[in-house]
Amino acid sequence: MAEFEPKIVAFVCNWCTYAGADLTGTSRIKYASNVRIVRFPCTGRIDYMLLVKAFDEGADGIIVSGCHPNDCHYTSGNFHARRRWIMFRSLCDFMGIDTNRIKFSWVSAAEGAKWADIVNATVASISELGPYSEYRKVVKYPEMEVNNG
Amino acid sequence: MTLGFYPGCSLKGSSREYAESVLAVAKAFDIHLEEIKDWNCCGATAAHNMNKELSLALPARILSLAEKQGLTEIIVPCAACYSRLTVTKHELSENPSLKNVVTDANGLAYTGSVSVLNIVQFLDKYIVPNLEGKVVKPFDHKVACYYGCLLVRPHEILKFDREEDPQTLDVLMLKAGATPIDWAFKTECCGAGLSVSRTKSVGRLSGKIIGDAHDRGAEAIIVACPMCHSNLDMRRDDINSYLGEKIEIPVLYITQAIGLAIGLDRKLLGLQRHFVKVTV
Amino acid sequence: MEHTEVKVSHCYQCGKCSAGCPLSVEMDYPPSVIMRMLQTGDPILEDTVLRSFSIWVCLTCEMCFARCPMSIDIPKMMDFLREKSVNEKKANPKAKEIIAFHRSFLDSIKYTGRLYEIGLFVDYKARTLKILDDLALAPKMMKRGKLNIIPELIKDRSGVAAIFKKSNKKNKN
Amino acid sequence: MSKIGVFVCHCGENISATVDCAKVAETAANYDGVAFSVDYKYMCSDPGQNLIKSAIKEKGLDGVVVASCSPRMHEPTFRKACAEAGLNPFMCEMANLREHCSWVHEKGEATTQKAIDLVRMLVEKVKYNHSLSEIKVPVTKTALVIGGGIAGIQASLDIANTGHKVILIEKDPSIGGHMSQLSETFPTLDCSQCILTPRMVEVAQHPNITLYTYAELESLEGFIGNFKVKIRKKSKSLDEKLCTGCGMCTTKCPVKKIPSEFNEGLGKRTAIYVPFPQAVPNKPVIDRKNCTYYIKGKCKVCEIVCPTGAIRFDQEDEIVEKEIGAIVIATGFTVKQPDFFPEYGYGKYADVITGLQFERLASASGPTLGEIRRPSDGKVPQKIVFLACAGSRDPAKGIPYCSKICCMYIAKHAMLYQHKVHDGKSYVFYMDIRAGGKQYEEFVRRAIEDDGVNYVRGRVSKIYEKNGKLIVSGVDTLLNAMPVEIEADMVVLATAGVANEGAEELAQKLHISYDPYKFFAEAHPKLKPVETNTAGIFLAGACQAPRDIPESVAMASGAAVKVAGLFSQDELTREPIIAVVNRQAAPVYSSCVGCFLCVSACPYQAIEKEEIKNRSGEVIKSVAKVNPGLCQGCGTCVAFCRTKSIDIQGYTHEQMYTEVMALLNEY
Amino acid sequence: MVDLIKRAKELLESSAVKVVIGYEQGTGNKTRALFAEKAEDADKLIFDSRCVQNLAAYITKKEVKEKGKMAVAATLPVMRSIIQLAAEFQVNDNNLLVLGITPESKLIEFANLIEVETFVHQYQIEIDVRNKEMLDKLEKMTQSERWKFWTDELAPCFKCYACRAACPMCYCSRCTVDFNQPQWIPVASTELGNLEWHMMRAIHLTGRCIDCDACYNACPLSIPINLLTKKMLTDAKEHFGGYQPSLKGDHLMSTYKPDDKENFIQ
Repeated sequence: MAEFEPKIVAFVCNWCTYAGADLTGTSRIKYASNVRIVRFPCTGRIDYMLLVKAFDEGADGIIVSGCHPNDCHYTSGNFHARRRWIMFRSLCDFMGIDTNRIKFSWVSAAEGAKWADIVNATVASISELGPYSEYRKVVKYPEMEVNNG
Repeated sequence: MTLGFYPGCSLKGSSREYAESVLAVAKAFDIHLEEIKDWNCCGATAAHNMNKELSLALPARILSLAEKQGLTEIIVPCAACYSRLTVTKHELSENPSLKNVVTDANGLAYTGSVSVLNIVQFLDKYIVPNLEGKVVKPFDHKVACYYGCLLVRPHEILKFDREEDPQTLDVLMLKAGATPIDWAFKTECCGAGLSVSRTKSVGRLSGKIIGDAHDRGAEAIIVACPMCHSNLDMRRDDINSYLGEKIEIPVLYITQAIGLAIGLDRKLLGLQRHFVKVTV
Repeated sequence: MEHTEVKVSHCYQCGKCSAGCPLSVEMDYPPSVIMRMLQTGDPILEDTVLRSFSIWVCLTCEMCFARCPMSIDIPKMMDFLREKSVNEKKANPKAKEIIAFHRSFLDSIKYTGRLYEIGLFVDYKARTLKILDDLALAPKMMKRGKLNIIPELIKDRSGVAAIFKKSNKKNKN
Repeated sequence: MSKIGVFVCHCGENISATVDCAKVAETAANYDGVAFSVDYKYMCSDPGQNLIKSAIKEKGLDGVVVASCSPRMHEPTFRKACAEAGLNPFMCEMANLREHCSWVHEKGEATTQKAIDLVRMLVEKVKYNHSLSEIKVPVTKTALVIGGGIAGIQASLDIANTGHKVILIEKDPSIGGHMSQLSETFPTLDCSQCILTPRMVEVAQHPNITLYTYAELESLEGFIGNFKVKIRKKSKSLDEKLCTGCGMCTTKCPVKKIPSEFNEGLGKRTAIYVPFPQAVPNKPVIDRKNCTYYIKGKCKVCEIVCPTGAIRFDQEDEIVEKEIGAIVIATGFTVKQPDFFPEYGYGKYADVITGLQFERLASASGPTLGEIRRPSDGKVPQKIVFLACAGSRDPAKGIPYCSKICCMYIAKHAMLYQHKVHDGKSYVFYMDIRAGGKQYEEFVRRAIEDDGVNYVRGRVSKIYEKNGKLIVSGVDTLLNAMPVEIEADMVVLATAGVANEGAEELAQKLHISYDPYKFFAEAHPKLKPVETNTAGIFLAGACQAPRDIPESVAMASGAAVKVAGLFSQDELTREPIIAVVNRQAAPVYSSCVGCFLCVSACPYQAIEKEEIKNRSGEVIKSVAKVNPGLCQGCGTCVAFCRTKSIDIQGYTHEQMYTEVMALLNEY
Repeated sequence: MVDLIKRAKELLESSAVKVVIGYEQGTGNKTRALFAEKAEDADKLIFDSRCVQNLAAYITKKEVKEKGKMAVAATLPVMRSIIQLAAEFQVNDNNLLVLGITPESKLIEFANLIEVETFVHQYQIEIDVRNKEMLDKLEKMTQSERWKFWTDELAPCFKCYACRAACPMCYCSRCTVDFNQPQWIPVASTELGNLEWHMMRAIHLTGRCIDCDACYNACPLSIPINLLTKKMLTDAKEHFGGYQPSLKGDHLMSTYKPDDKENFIQ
């Protein structure tokens, strides 16, 4: 069979990580193409349910990334996000969701290289872990898949 | 009224006049001080210099005994004992595991319910309210109130008076009719633990204290700690040889001074036991 | 060092402790220097500290702690160092008398439960052979009734002895 | 069925080199709702834009996805293009095929597939876009400057000189602030008042500046461009129009022994007083706490001697209301007093003084006319000790930070002392010398090398008085902590610079945040140093952190430009990317249950309670409401709302959800 | 509780309150909520160890609110809920009087919610030993074991929402599960739907749940969903110094500290 290509969704804030990823581009740093970036105004906006949804719909891994502490464009969005992540991540872990598949990071607008590293590292580790079939198993209702798309 | 009483070793020996004066003053105000039965030494500096656990276990035993005896408040005239007991209380409440270790070593129950009063707190709480009427011979002298280390430090734990330039003794003496002087060595160390082993240091440290008090015209030094007293009084020869002059300022325990003010007999207050003749 | 929870790393060498320390002049290394030596984490310097005289001259008068801008509990560290120094047999020779005194003191308590001053003196002198020092003092004290000929004994001496035994398990002094 | 246009850009070779743009366009053409799909060499070029415009017109597109470079680059461009073609600009989204795809991946299937996915995501998203109109907020072109120190003065003048109105309020009777108290200024040693007073006069005479001294902010309402402020003009007991500032009253006032604030208590003033000779305005106020008339009910000497009858004993505080467009806070700082230092005698030694007091002693206009004389007996100190970090960098005293200005002014003080007392000896106890600044290090070296100031590295443990001398005991940490004991005649404490009394209250009035030390918080530590996180309110000078004069002035000008920029437009247009709390028909009104957790989450205090009342005016329900003027659109509240009652325009639940779904389902 | 009945009667007679909410004997050995609107109803009031239902769940209900000012016989958990509800502006002194029942089953009436808060703050929220052990057990499992545990436990759930109904904090007029644009939580009680529903519940209750176990007690299948909130509670303690409902409104999850510690963000 063809080599497993993990599907990875990145939830990033507009001001730091999205810009950082732009810089990766302008500096022509190459990285794995498995990642798809979804742009949010701020990590504070990122709804934890959306992460769960990503797994539902077949993501094998997730990257969540925003401004470093104290650098938030909105001063405290990332602080709020961090608190939420701490609890959310622990709950996921407690419920048996594989938290190795969710990578949280701070990537500033200046850290183009770091972004590439994060993506590559994630792709590598997720490839290790393989498809998230364990989760996929409970998603048994493709026929009634509620896709508002 | 009856209150718990922990004299500590010095008050049974080298500074018995302190004990005598404390009891005398208490008596004069109809307060009975009930000694903790079969109390032991608090371990003083020696213990915590050599062995932390021991330095907590010894005071803990005392507190446990007091609890057993149903005492809720104990008067601890010796500043060193006061410090050890208070610190122990603090450490044990902060650190439960230590508490277990200690209670295990002691084989006695410890809840930490007993509150520990130093001499000044005792006087403030039980004597001062009725003092005014009883002052028959105002202690009309310029006095230097000397607090030493253990009464005020560490402030975080003792939470007594203020760390620098404390006032409680001065206020007390004012009420006893004295004129407390403002001086610089209220809380400098007298040499305490080194009394025997490094007499020279004591000469120097206590020397500075006596010297400053003298220079500022003090007629008596008021203390609340047997160690301070023995250093400033019994070590006067070493002090004078350090200062190179003969200074004869007497050193009185706060309770002796108050005792005098309320007209108690000098012998009762053990003034005759001092090395430096009490002229005031 | 760590378990003392004394935050040595917080020291920024302002020297206020040494400035306030009544005994720093008698020390081979003033408190702030001791702190610096410990900060380095260099085993040789730590050894030097444990062998230093400073830790024994320290009277734990707490002045340093009281004034330390970083609230570093130096006295607590000193206690710890002294204990360690003794346990590792590194105590500074010059500290002989001081340690001797502490030991005599503790022994006195160990056997009588309370401090027996004559006993203390005799024992101390035995340990230090400083027979002549303070000889003048004793009689004067006696005269003023400041010394008990017979030690005060507490009933539960075994209890106190037990405390010593238990708490000495780790530290053989 | 939506009609979406997809425009795939080659960006010359930049995208097409690794992405098969034609294929992307073809694939997109087959998505439901896509009415038009094309690839082109340069979408951002005029022909490219025209391609989009004409497609919008001809195909009647209701949504556009431009697949090209980063939206951070060209989103404005393409949204403008759409608008010009009559499509709401917020119906246009961009897929980032360049920075996030073609530039970072090798040529090949996977890369093209990613490009396809990215386009797909945005096509699906754009289906849920809504026409949004930019938020327009009118701007009142009057600025309020709070605080008449050098920062406030600079800000006022800069704003006024751009032709806008400024209201400057100062709590004291005169403007000038701390700078007016200084003797000379580092590193040039030019006289502080000589450079300051002209500015003060300029403020007073500037046609665009209204100056309220002896006045404080009472309350603030509204938002950027539209603040309403109430200002309390404390009664001066004086009719300023009649007063000529002749000074009769102050010379005749019988109460002469009041410690002068301006001289930091080293000089005296009268009950009716002008703080200092060059005061602006140079008109007196009556200090009611100390005036015999207000205490005993008789005296009125000033009234009797006043040639113009300007005294008004019955005058009351006046509240003036103003409409304001922007606010600059320049309330400055204050210094800890010696009584803050137990080990230095709780302030009981007259000759242990603060740096600010030393400034007054050294100042030609000061109580000693510039001669260094010690307060206790007026003697010229032969030995003087300066203590750096008195309170600063002292967590135990609750001040962990570095006050920044002390190292420099101590060097200055020591220098001035040496210049004035040639045979005197000066010592500086310091921990580190922080002289980062143009000509600063050189200045400190001069003090040490040319003026022979003795710098001792170590903190002083204790100061006490002994026969007229101050015994200063410290150590030299560079000499194995060797004790250094100095018998000084005078000690100057470089006491920590701290936030003003009442800084907290002011911050709360202004809805701005402050740090643990009550200094006001900037909106961004690096990129928004003069903004606060409340739009339209700016910071200048030492109210934000201890600052020296050049920094304060620079900040003030910075803040002024921000205000001028704001005032350069009649209406503020802001991207409508803001949160909105849903509203529904009665009896529900809104799915919001009014738990107001969002209020505590919002970094901008932009969420208010709205009480929904029935006809008879009683409250049926109170729900959250977002103030579009204050909301910055971070969306933090959105993620918090359990009932999903708040949504953020441009990044709605539906949009984001769909975007994620789209990308995964298409794999 | 004689004095409770007595007090309830007074309140109703003087119509200081319109309704007193307490417990009454239910069918079998069960107790149920009593809404006494007339003095004589008050005689039905009982209180004993069986009264564990969290009555705070009723005070936000529209029908109850409409009756006018209410008094609630409130055990410690109920008082905690009330404080949290007050912090979320759902109740206040004007519409609620608290008849406290101390852990020692003493009646104690409070003049206002501030007093209730002070009382409540004397007690830390402690997770009972049995559940602690359960938590430890789960934490010791491997991730897949936990996954299995929960998918098995949650499989039978048929989304009756009894947990939601019983929870005082689930007073929202529109729950996320009823939200369908987009459909966050699948309506059907599939494994996934159940997982997401209970995960969302746990998150929404973080920093609000006072650990009364009402949800668990209400669950017809006794699914240990309360473990989820308990886990959140212990984490709150570990990371943010614990949770205690407070009128200050310094909500655990809508506030933050710049120095919040974590070890997983790169």
